[in-house]
Amino acid sequence: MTKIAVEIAGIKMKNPVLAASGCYGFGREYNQLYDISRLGGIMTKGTTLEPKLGNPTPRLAETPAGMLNSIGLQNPGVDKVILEEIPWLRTFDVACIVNISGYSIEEFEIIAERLDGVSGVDGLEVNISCPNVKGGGMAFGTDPHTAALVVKRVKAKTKLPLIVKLSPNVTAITEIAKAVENAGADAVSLINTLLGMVIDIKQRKPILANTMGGLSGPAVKPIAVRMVYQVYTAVEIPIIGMGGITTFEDAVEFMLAGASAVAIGAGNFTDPFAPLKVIDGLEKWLEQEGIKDVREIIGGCK
Amino acid sequence: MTKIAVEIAGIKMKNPVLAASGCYGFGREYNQLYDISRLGGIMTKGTTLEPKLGNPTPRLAETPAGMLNSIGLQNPGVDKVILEEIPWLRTFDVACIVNISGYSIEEFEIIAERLDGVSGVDGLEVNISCPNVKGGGMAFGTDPHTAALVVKRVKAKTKLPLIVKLSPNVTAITEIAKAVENAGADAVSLINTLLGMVIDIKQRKPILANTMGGLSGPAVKPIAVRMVYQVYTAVEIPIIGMGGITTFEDAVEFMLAGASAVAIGAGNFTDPFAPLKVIDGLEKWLEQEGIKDVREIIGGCK
Amino acid sequence: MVVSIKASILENKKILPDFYRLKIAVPQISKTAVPGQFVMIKTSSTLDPLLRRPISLHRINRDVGTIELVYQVLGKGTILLSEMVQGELEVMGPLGNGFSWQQSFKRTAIVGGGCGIAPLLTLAEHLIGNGQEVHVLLGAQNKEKLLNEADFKELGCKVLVATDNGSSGRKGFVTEILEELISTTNLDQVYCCGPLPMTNGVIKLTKSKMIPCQVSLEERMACGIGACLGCVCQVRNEDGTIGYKRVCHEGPVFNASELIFEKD
Amino acid sequence: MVVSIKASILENKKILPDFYRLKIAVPQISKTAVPGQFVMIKTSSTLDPLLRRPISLHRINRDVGTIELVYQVLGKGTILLSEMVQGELEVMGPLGNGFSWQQSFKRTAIVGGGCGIAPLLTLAEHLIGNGQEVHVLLGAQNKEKLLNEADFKELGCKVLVATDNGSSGRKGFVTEILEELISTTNLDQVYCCGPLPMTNGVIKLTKSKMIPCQVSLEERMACGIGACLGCVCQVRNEDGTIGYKRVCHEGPVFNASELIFEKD
Ligand SMILES: Cc1cc2nc3c(=O)[nH]c(=O)nc-3n(C[C@H](O)[C@H](O)[C@H](O)COP(=O)(O)OP(=O)(O)OC[C@H]3O[C@@H](n4cnc5c(N)ncnc54)[C@H](O)[C@@H]3O)c2cc1C
Ligand SMILES: Cc1cc2nc3c(=O)[nH]c(=O)nc-3n(C[C@H](O)[C@H](O)[C@H](O)COP(=O)(O)OP(=O)(O)OC[C@H]3O[C@@H](n4cnc5c(N)ncnc54)[C@H](O)[C@@H]3O)c2cc1C
Ligand SMILES: Cc1cc2nc3c(=O)[nH]c(=O)nc-3n(C[C@H](O)[C@H](O)[C@H](O)COP(=O)(O)O)c2cc1C
Ligand SMILES: Cc1cc2nc3c(=O)[nH]c(=O)nc-3n(C[C@H](O)[C@H](O)[C@H](O)COP(=O)(O)O)c2cc1C
Ligand code: FES
Ligand code: FES
Repeated sequence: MTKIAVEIAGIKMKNPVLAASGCYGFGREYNQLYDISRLGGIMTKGTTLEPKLGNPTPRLAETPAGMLNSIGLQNPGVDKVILEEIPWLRTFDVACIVNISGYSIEEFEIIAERLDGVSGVDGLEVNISCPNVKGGGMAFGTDPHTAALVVKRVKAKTKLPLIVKLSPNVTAITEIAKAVENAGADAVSLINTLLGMVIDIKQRKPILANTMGGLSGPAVKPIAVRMVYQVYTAVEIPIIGMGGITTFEDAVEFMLAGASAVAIGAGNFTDPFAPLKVIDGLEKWLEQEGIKDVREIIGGCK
Repeated sequence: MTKIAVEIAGIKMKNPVLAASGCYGFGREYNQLYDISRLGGIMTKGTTLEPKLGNPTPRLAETPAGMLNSIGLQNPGVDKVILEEIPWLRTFDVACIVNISGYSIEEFEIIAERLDGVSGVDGLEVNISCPNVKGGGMAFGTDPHTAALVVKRVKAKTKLPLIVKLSPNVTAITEIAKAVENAGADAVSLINTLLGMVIDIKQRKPILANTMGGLSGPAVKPIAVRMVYQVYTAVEIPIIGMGGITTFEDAVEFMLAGASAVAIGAGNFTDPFAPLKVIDGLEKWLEQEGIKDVREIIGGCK
Repeated sequence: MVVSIKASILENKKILPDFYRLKIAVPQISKTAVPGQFVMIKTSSTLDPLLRRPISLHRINRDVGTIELVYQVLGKGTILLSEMVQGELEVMGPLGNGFSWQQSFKRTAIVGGGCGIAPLLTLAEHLIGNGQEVHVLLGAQNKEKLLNEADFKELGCKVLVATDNGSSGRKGFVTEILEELISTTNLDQVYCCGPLPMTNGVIKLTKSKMIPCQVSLEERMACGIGACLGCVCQVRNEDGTIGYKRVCHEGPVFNASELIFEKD
Repeated sequence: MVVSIKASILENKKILPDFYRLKIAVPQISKTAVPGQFVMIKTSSTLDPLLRRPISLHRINRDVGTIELVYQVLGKGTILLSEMVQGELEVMGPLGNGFSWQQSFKRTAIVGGGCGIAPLLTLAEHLIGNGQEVHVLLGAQNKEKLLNEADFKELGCKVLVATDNGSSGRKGFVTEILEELISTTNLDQVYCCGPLPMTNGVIKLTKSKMIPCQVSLEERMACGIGACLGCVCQVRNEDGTIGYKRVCHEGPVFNASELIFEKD
């Protein structure tokens, strides 16, 4: 029997396939289609201190083999998440990683504090890379010093493992990765979305009400794989890789590049069963290749 | 009659559609299929001081709606280009912009000097953004100070208009654009390719012999449009926009974002007639929209 | 229950210059679907286009386990869809909340415009089945883009038509006909699906006359199931604050009273 | 002259479990094409896959203005290609430099392996037409993957086969047969197209026996016409230095003598 369980920053997962933040809500919707406990883990919708309405619509635009979103962190706020979402999610045998976003370092601290010790929360994904919010968001993740500062301060407020989510909109992703590692990050996840824009030529204005949005989906996969590969050589902490995964082959590619687990975002939209197909495909492939433990392929790209 | 002629940094073009550097050689090959003087301009293959063999193969990999290349600036060197390519290209009524690359600032200077005053050369595209050469290439284009220095020094060596080609692999493209404008650039062109990677899961190694390569094609278009839009608000000099253009709609999108002209790279591979279709489509669209001069749409995105 | 499965194409036929009718065998969806719900359709086996396309249910043939969709060919996805002549396609549904009615309704009006007419046929069928007098007001640019006039008549609806150029029915807007109808007839409910200006007009009119109105909205969608928060529309919460609801999940059908339109 | 045009699909048929034969009407290409040249085929109307696929000419039917291609279904592009049953597809060609021969040639051998056999049929036809004795040595994994044995025989070639598992012909490598042939027969020229290890073997063998050899190479291609410098292979220049030639333009057929293989 091939082993596909992994452990990342102390978080145990029955397989290395997660749902990416913001693409899976808190799991309720996809649970209509299949038992979400089949996944290795769920990274929740970005959670902020206060409830957020997010950006005006249109919030979505399709691009060649990709999509832009400018949701802008619509969410009910951390207290409601703790009260209404976590207790439900806790009933499933699936790692629950709460994705958190702050508009200031203090906000990050308070959210982390509130989630610390909440039963059912297995870890925090610290989003220092959201391109869709003004004053904060991505700005935290494009400068190594600020990124490190956020991590250090959040780390002090919680015993939960911290997975720091990196922005691809930077000149040197390895610098940011090293900075957050040194600041105490237990793992990194990458990539968040690339800043992009689509113009409606009939209307002569951007399709997105917010002008720009975050690009994700298969279009960005080569960039994501490259960044995972670079970060793998730069840091010791584990990596959760994402960006354009739709098939098990994509997942293997990320793991060979250095990811210890992968997350699926836009891929859920193309095929709601994508995560399950990735898990099954991965398991079969490992068997075919005679690999006894999925962890053997992590960073296996020569 | 709709006017589609443009002038960029003093270079007159009968239409705003160019062939992007490295995707069109020096025009000989595509001239077998159609008269290349139908284009507004040709940006030649990257030219270095010495002849270059480039990188080992495989140099190409396909990606979702895109492609990676790691050609590595294979070219016959500036002297041979002046002797064998320019005299041929000069016989066509098409703007000839020589794309130049140096491994040091001195090399940039010498190449620029040699091309200065060569009959048939209308301008230089200074490539400070090639991801496929070690020691130089992209490194020049990811730091505003170095970028500015290259431009200042090259500017002193030639009276030819300088179009500076920007790298998208940066945190703040507007900073680089402003720096090269202040240093004397007559125009900017963007985007060059994004650093990417594809892994062959059977072989467990990168498809490209050079490990990483430059991503281009429709996949990157939303990023390119966003960068053109940002740069347009940051500088006064004209912009040549590129990145994933395959249709006239794409070209219009770039011009609305702020480009005064556009270039087609990978689009030639999908359809060798893509540049002609873009020119014809653009002209028809302008007529339908009742726009008398293509220049009216530049930066027209509200 | 929502499913996502492969369904056999039984028919995919051009019914008007820009419109196709697609019939697929998918008992798992027709079994529970109600008028106003929609499906998300995968239009390509490649990664371009990436997203599924939302299309409303045009007919729900529960007895034979099929559904019919009517779609306008507009861009990439619908062009590819129109080229699928046989085989299977992947479809997820039934999605969202549909139209609702009460046993007590006597007289209702359905207002449809453009491709917004498509989801209203199965609604009309259900209302007629419920024993109501159903007035159907259809609007289109011209005769060639007018969907389903005959089908509504066949069901026994009272059909009135307006086209922009007068090539069929009255020259003008369907809202004008609605205004006349309201002034002469007592309506229990108005149902509306169509382009935004039309929907806006219908909402204003029904509001001013205090007639309950349900509208079906469109928004760009990614997941179609409520997870991505891409497709929201503004609503007034019960406490008076402004909030967002998901068109794909709480909608696409909303009570006009709860919606906030920007140009209110 | 190279053209890029739409061509009607006349036939697209499975001829072996993994192989299809595609016949298209394209007189502009068949008019000037020679054996060993190839075409670039657009396999999708969408942007994925982005690049055209290089496929060699399998038959050139100049009289009726058609060409035939034989391709193996491997990935995205060839899967899509195999699904095109009718209509038109975009094709650019004829591309590259083909095989060459001299009137004086008496006896030649053609060595093909896997899908590398495909371009050799039209070559054999031309060589036979030139009055030569043509030995054809075919290699494949197994019987089910062995292309065109009967076709070569029909042309009047002397055909010998080797398969990895012995399911047809000799169990072993085609290079072994070539070695025997060379030891018994005077060959003016060897032509070779197949997987790299086979090509390597054939080059070594012919080099050691001083028999001129032409090989057709494969490399990943983007433009297919010589503009992007993506598809190069290493050659020894006349002055002894190492250089690159474009497989799509100076190739795909090269004299073995000029090639440098990494594991030489
Ligand atoms: C709930 C719902 C039900 C619908 N029912 C029908 C129907 O029954 N018949 C019908 O003809 N059309 C219907 N539409 C509109 C239909 O979804 C779009 O016309 C279609 O998605 C356009 O796709 P395309 O590939 O042709 O266009 P493209 O322009 O290539 O599409 C690009 C992207 O924009 C989205 N998009 C484009 N137009 C619309 C639109 N009007 N609404 C939402 N997203 C859009 C597409 O889904 C895609 O993601 C419905 C839309 C929604 C939201
Ligand atoms: C000059 C030339 C002639 C050829 N003639 C034939 C022929 O007659 N019959 C035949 O079956 N095959 C032939 N091939 C190989 C054929 O081009 C590939 O099998 C095909 O491109 C694979 O495409 P895909 O979409 O199925 O695979 P994918 O793996 O999806 O292709 C991904 C990318 O890699 C490229 N690629 C993959 N395999 C190869 C390969 N072996 N050589 C070059 N590029 C490759 C594709 O073109 C594409 O750009 C030829 C190749 C070349 C260079
Ligand atoms: C609709 C949407 C919403 C997203 N919301 C968040 C979010 O709230 N927090 C976050 O860290 N990332 C968010 N992301 C980014 C994804 O988690 C993921 O990093 C990115 O989409 C790349 O993966 P993909 O290509 O598989 O989609 C969102 C992405 C999408 C498409
Ligand atoms: C095969 C290939 C070779 C290239 N060579 C060069 C080059 O020599 N110099 C340069 O400045 N850009 C080079 N580029 C980048 C293109 O000029 C262009 O900036 C980029 O590909 C984005 O445009 P596209 O998406 O239309 O291809 C090359 C691109 C490709 C695909
Ligand atoms: S489309 Fe994702 S929430 Fe509605
Ligand atoms: S494929 Fe472009 S040079 Fe050969």
